[in-house]
Amino acid sequence: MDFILEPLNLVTFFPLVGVLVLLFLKKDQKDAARWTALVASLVTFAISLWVLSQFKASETGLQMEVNATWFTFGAWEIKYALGVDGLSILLLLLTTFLTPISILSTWTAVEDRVRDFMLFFLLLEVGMVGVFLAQDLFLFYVFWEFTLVPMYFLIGIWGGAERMYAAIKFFLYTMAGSILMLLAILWLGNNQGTFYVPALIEQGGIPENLQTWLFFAFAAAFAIKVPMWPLHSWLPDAHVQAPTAGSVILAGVLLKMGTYGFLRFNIPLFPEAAKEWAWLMALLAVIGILYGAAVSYWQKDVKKLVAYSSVSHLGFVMLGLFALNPQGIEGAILQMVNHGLSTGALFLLIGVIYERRHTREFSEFGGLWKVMPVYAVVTLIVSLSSMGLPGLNGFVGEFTILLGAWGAGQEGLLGNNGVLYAGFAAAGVILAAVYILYMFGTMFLGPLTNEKNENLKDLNWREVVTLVPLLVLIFWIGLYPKPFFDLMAPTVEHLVATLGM
Amino acid sequence: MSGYTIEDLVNILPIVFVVVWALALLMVEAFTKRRGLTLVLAAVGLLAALFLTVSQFGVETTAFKNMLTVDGYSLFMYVLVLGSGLFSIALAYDYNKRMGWERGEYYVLMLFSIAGAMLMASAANLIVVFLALELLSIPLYILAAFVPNDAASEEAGLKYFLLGAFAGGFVLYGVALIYGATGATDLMAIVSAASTTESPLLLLIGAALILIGLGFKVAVVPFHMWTPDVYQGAPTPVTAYMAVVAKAGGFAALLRVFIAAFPSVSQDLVPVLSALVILTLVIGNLAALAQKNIKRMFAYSSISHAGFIMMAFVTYGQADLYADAVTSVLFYLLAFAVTSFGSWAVVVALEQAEGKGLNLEDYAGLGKKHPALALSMLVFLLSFAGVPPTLGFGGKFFLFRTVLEGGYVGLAIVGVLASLVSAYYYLRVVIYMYFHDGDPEVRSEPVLNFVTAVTAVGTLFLFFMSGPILKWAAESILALI
Amino acid sequence: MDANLTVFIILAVVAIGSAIGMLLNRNAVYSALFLILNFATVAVFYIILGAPFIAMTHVTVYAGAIMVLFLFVIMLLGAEELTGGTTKFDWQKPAAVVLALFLLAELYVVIFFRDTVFAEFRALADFGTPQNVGRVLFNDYLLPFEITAFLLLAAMIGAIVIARRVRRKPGN
Amino acid sequence: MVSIEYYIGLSAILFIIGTMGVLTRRNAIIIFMSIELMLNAANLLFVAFARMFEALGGQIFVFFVMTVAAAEVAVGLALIVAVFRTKQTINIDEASTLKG
Amino acid sequence: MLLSETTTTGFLELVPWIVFFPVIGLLLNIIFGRRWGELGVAITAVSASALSLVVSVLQFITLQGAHGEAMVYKLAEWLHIGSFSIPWEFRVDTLSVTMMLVVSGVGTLIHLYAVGYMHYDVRYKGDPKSYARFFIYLNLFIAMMMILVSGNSYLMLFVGWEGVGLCSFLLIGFWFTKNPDATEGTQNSYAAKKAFIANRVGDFGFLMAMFLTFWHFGTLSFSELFPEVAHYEGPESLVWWIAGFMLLGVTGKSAQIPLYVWLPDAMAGPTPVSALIHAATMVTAGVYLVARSAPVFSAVEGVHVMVALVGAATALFAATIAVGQYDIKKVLAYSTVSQLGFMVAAVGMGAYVAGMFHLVTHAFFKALLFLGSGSVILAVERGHHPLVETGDADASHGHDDHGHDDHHGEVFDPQDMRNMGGLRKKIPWTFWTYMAGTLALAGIFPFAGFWSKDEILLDASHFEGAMAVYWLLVIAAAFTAFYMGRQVWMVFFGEPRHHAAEEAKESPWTVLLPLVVLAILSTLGGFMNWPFESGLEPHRFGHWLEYTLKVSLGHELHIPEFSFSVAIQSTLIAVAAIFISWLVYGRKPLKSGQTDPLAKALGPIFKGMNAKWWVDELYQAVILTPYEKLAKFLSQTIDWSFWHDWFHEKGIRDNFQRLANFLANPIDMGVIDKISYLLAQGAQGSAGWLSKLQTGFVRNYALAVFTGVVVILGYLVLFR
Repeated sequence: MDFILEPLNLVTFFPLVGVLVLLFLKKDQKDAARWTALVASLVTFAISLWVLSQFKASETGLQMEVNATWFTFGAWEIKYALGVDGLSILLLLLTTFLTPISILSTWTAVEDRVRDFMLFFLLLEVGMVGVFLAQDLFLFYVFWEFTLVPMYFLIGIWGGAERMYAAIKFFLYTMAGSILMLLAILWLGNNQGTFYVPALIEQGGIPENLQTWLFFAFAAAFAIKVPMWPLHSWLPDAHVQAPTAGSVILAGVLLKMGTYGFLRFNIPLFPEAAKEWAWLMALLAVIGILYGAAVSYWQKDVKKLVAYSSVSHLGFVMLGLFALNPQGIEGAILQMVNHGLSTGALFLLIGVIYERRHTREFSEFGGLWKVMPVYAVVTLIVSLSSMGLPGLNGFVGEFTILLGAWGAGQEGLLGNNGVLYAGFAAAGVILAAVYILYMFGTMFLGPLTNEKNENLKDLNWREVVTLVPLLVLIFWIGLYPKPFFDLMAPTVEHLVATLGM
Repeated sequence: MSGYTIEDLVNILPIVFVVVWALALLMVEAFTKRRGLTLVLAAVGLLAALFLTVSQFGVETTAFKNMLTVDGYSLFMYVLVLGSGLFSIALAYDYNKRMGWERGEYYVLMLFSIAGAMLMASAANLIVVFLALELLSIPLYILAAFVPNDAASEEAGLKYFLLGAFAGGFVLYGVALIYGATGATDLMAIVSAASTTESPLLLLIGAALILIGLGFKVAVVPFHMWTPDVYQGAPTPVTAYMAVVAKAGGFAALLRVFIAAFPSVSQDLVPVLSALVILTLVIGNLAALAQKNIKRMFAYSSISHAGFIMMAFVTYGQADLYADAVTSVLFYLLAFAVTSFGSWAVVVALEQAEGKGLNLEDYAGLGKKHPALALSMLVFLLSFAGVPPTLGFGGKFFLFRTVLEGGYVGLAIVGVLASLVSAYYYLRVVIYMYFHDGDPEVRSEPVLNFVTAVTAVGTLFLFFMSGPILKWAAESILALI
Repeated sequence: MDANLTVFIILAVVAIGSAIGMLLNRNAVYSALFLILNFATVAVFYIILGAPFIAMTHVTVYAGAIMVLFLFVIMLLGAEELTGGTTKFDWQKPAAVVLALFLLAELYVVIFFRDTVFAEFRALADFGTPQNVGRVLFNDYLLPFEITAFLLLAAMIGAIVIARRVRRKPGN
Repeated sequence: MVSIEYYIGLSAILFIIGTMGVLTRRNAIIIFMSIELMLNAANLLFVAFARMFEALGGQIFVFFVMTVAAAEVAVGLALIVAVFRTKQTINIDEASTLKG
Repeated sequence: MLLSETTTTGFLELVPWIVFFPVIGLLLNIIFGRRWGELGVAITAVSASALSLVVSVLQFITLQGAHGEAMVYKLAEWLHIGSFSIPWEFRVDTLSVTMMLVVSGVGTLIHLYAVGYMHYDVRYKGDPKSYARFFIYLNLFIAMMMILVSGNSYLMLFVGWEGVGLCSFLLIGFWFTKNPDATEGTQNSYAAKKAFIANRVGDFGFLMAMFLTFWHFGTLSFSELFPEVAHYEGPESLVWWIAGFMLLGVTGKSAQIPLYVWLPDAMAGPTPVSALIHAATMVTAGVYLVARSAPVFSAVEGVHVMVALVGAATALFAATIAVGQYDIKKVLAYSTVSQLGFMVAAVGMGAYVAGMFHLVTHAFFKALLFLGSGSVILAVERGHHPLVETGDADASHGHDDHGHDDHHGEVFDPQDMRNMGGLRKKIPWTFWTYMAGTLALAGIFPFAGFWSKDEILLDASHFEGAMAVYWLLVIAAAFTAFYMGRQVWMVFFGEPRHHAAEEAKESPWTVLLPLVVLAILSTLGGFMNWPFESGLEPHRFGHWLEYTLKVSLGHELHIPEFSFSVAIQSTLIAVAAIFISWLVYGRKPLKSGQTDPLAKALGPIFKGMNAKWWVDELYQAVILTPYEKLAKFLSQTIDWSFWHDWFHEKGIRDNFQRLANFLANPIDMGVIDKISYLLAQGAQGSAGWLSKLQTGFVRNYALAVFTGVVVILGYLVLFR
């Protein structure tokens, strides 16, 4: 019993309670299903806040660790090990925070098979939280792969016209990557004799050339998930086809699993390879930033634009991570959260207009500010945060990342004149302004041309409720990010120290 | 009858029991008119045998002058085979009535072939291997052709029979060559003679021929071609039974014979085995992609699973590794058995008379109309595809691990790619079930639902119980090395 | 030349000839008869090789029982000549022949051209007499013997099941 | 006495002929007979080796093979008859409805 | 040098309120704006701005008490990452307080002005509801500008820097459904985007500069940075880079070549915005930045020349364009660009005092001119829509009825000087105040502009970096005088060229009061830096700033002696220019419909001036179009057609499926039969059986098995 009541066990598996309840509901009890899911996810969020209250920011190691032997096989011991530290606490909160919001956003959007939808959604939450908490490679892989299944259905059943294609593509691409990781995991298990991540980091001692191989085996899985250029091709399909809530979670959390993977495994496990190949990662990241920004600018579909903008934003995150210095990494972690908030909010907003007009074509809109002022203002704020306007969350992340990247470049980590990486990335900030303003301008400014839009309803209370928390955080992080940095700073600095940078 | 004691019988009590029970059933069938009684009795008998087996855990001995070995390994196989027998009887319970060929001999024959499979698991002499193989197969030939006046079923039976006999000829010739090379058919004698033989090539060729013969039974490419046709033609419960027990028996014999008798040739065989594995994985998986008929699809998928198991078998020669290899194979077989029976149960639930309800289209809308059934099917498919948290994933995980331990990275990569491909066609079923609208007709029968539920829960639950299972499997290594 | 060899060659020629006859003959009945002849010659080899008991069983079981059964079935079905289904694979035959020759070559390489050493035959008294065979059979090979019993039983049941079809009843 | 290689060679030839029969003939019964021929080739081998090793194991094996053969014949012929009942032919090529 | 601990801090604690008051104001208006109606909104906004003015004054007093010693007030920790730490600090020194006063002072006046102006404007534009929105933006701007000028680190400065950019975006796009000529359209929103993006380009430079600074000096805080820079002995290239990037930022914000293009379009915003943001305060942020970073720019010789040349060139270039404009606000816009050129040139030369001095005076008279022009436009608009006077409620309604149908049939543009003329009598107050502004801008003694511009020219004449600067500025000054003359003649003199001009009405007092105040300031403002030893206290402003500058520079800055030669020279040039403008426009005023006499005289040159030397078109062709093409190419061709469709779909998926189908149907036969098929070819050289390939035949299966046997055995026999 005590074991079950371990905070991390609770926060991971509590949604299953909701799942159980859902299983006993009838197909047509839609509201019951909605409320069950909402309550379950809210309680989970509460638990995660409890975890936060227990969390000691000053410590660098794992906290509240749950560590039991799952089973042994031959020479191995496979552990059931959960733990939270500065690297994961924020992402844990982000997950538990976004889930209820997404659920709330589907209140009227999803009418078909509500129960199943909620069921998959809660399962998805279990998987995501597990990914961020698992400290044993085997366990991690289990959660990692498990998240595929519910997302597959969320896209495939409640998605758009091309949903099956998108769902399969999503499933196969991510699985293709993770399977190489599986081999690497097995290799580690064989040659290092354990799957327990802290132990692996502790003993280290993987020869350089092998590190490179393993590094890329892991990177394959994570880079596809992130997605890093040029492995991003599944993203637009998945996003455009997924239902609003799906997009929110996909952009908000699932993509972070990739970057988190780099941070949690690639860098500490294979420090030599990480240093050796940082330039490559940074290069791809920068290409992603510019490429994503440029491509977004030409989209005809709002959701696609945001999808591509994710490629650009996560490029920043990757750049920060592989700056391998405190500024870069902390900025990256914060930027993961920021992207979760901003892009999540953007998808929510797109969902709002889509629910009203059932189209996302730019050509259909224009001058919406006139009819939906509140909606317009909220969108403006979120867009600005996503293009990194100072005073909003996006800026803090991007600035620290660029600062870190520049430093890394200057200290020669990224090869000679490595500062160029930061330079070009910063240029991405300009392009971000270009496509964001293009989006905002074409949708909200200019005269109200399309008469279909003339009597659109502005945000209703439920939509406001879903958005306000996001806005609060957007401002909070933008104006006073210190508490967020304090949560991760010691861990990150310790990590950097162990890298010997 | 000199030199034999009751001990010999006691040691192989489960087998003896099954056979005797089969005879008894024959009598019952002959002298009662009551349909279905035999079925219940058969189930009872299998349960009892299962019980006997469990009571024998820990026994390590030989019987009948080293003809048979009883050890953890064979006992594990007994459990697997007997369990499979129970499941397939459960599948047949309503099916045969529904299809109208309810006959007691069905179960008698099944019991005989179960005995054959059990014998294969503990055979310590090539003669016994050969005979057990036949005892396993001959009832299967008949069961495959069991449907009266049904061209497909008869054709399946005939094909299976002719090809089986053909392959049997090779096995026999191989045994003959081995006998020629070592002058023995007893595994222990062979392994001791193998070191001193003057004609190693003869031994090698013989071993290869046996490998081919058993490879035919477990459906390894290119000896697999009978599989899809027979699986399609045979009555579904029989197919399910074949898919699991024939494989289990075949691999049981393969592992024991090769590990016990032919470690010397393992290095020479590695390329051959690798080639077979790769062919099997590639062809099995890719061929499955284009199937419209679910039974054929599962046939190909079972072929690919044979390929996976073979992967672990490649490493059998490494003395420090064969234990792990055996463990992972046993685990994989278990996972395959549970998952496979579950999926076949679903197939049975949807099958209509005259082979209707067997196409993928017939699964459209299952997710909406019968969520529970669809959900369990989903679990099975995910397990087949090796997606956590399912038994299938565990099986693949430990399998790949063994392969990597053996240093066959290339094979492992092929393996993972293959499992990726497999995901593709398993997903197609999921798509039909959930993303297409349709109105599938489903037989909701208590026994069937029970099987589905049990296997579905098992597929998930046992994964989390991997610990004990692995422990058990790991203890079940062959005693006679 | 050596009498034994002469005998062997003659017999071998007969065996192979009859086998080929079986293989090539269009008429199933003749094929069966050729096969019987072949079996007979093989039985003679058995005797030469000091296995009288096996030879006898061979003749009784094969030539006596099995082949008769074959002939019986052929007659019963009236299937001396094959009907229907013109062959669809002209290449099957040549392919088969080529492959078969390959296999033969392989086997011969193994037997004659590689380090495969066989002991020479020595003259033996009463080797493989029924008594000896029986003794060994029931001392060492009791279990296989039992298995064969069940094997035959299973086969018998099977044959009956297949042969004695019940009319199909529609499912409940 | 003739040396054993001759016997092995002979059995090999018979075996090959048997396989050829299986591969080339379309008459189910003849295919079946060819299989029997293959078994015989193996038997010949056993007997020869038994003679070489002066051990009876080989001969015993032959004995069992015969019983197995008998069993197979019973089943096999039954199947053929059954197929003939439905298809009115024992042309194995006719049994090709299951495919794909 | 956190002297705040040592010296008496006076009202220092209040300094955050220069930001908080406006923020409170805008929050109040967001929440209650709709309920309160215009009056409430106006009071809230104006008082918010006024209060921050009060606080600024208090800071001024505090600073006096502290003898100009810089003080730092730490509000909170903002960022702290590894070695990188940015507190949220307010810096109170003479430089920043000067800016605070200008911003809040002019800001308050313009708030007041807007109260009246917007009352009408929202009605002409047919959207009375957006009254509150306007003041919310305005307050937001004050807050951001205050952050900009009071921040104690580059990062804080940058926050304000981008913040004001946002406000300018919002305010330029205030009438986002319209075109500058008040027709429905997207030009305004386009202008807003243009402004934002152009500024972003500058910000990029700023960012780069910050990174360089941080990673070489380990801090972004002024207090810690400048001492290090003051005696910096590193490679010169570094300073060049930092200064260069910073200059890029300056050109963005202060509308210098090459990024000035956004400012003229920014006139799409309502006039008070043009006055406050795009003349008086925001655009001077660049100048402030250079002055603030004086140590950086002074650290290496030569950097000065770069900056000064950019400034001077802009000054002249923009002045020429101003000559060719008809839109009253466009003229002022280019004049602003040109004047900013003066300031940048000044601070670039190291004449920080002169630069800041001109900044202040310019704030006065340019704000005055814009407000004046606004008053003119307002007057004309009211002349054009008589029935607006009947009341506010149905104003927009009436506006909708008549739209912009004009008696001459074409769209009426109230800002086109060709539609004006003879307004002198209609709107006297506006006229006289406007004159004050004009003379100040033209640099006529004794108006404020004279003193400040003179000081710049004085420094330029001493500037040993490049004499070109001096001459560029002088010529620019001449042009300035000319186009202002031209404007005055065209607007106020001659006869009305349009019925709207005839019926023009004087503006309400809220509009006029600021005009008067600013007129006084632009008349007398010059005396704050009295250059002579006798009379007033000399160089008051100079010494005031010196407190800060000498500390940051680490040495006294020399203030050049007043030179009559320069003064008289410039004055003469100005007068002459005005005289020429009288010759062209004043002597025989324009008739309606008559083309500009200058156009005849100069021909193509005038066309060039009028067309802004086609710079926008150039940028369109060189930058925007290529980027759009690239984006289109990347997204449509590379990413979608090639990467997504061709590579992933065709390349991976289709081939995968094709393979699958081939292998499955008929794999069993397919592949394996092919092998035997080839063998068969060897045996019987005939072909074409492949078509007969069938499946389901036992013989084939057997053959497959057999093939396997043969191959495996063959392998073993041959290779073992």
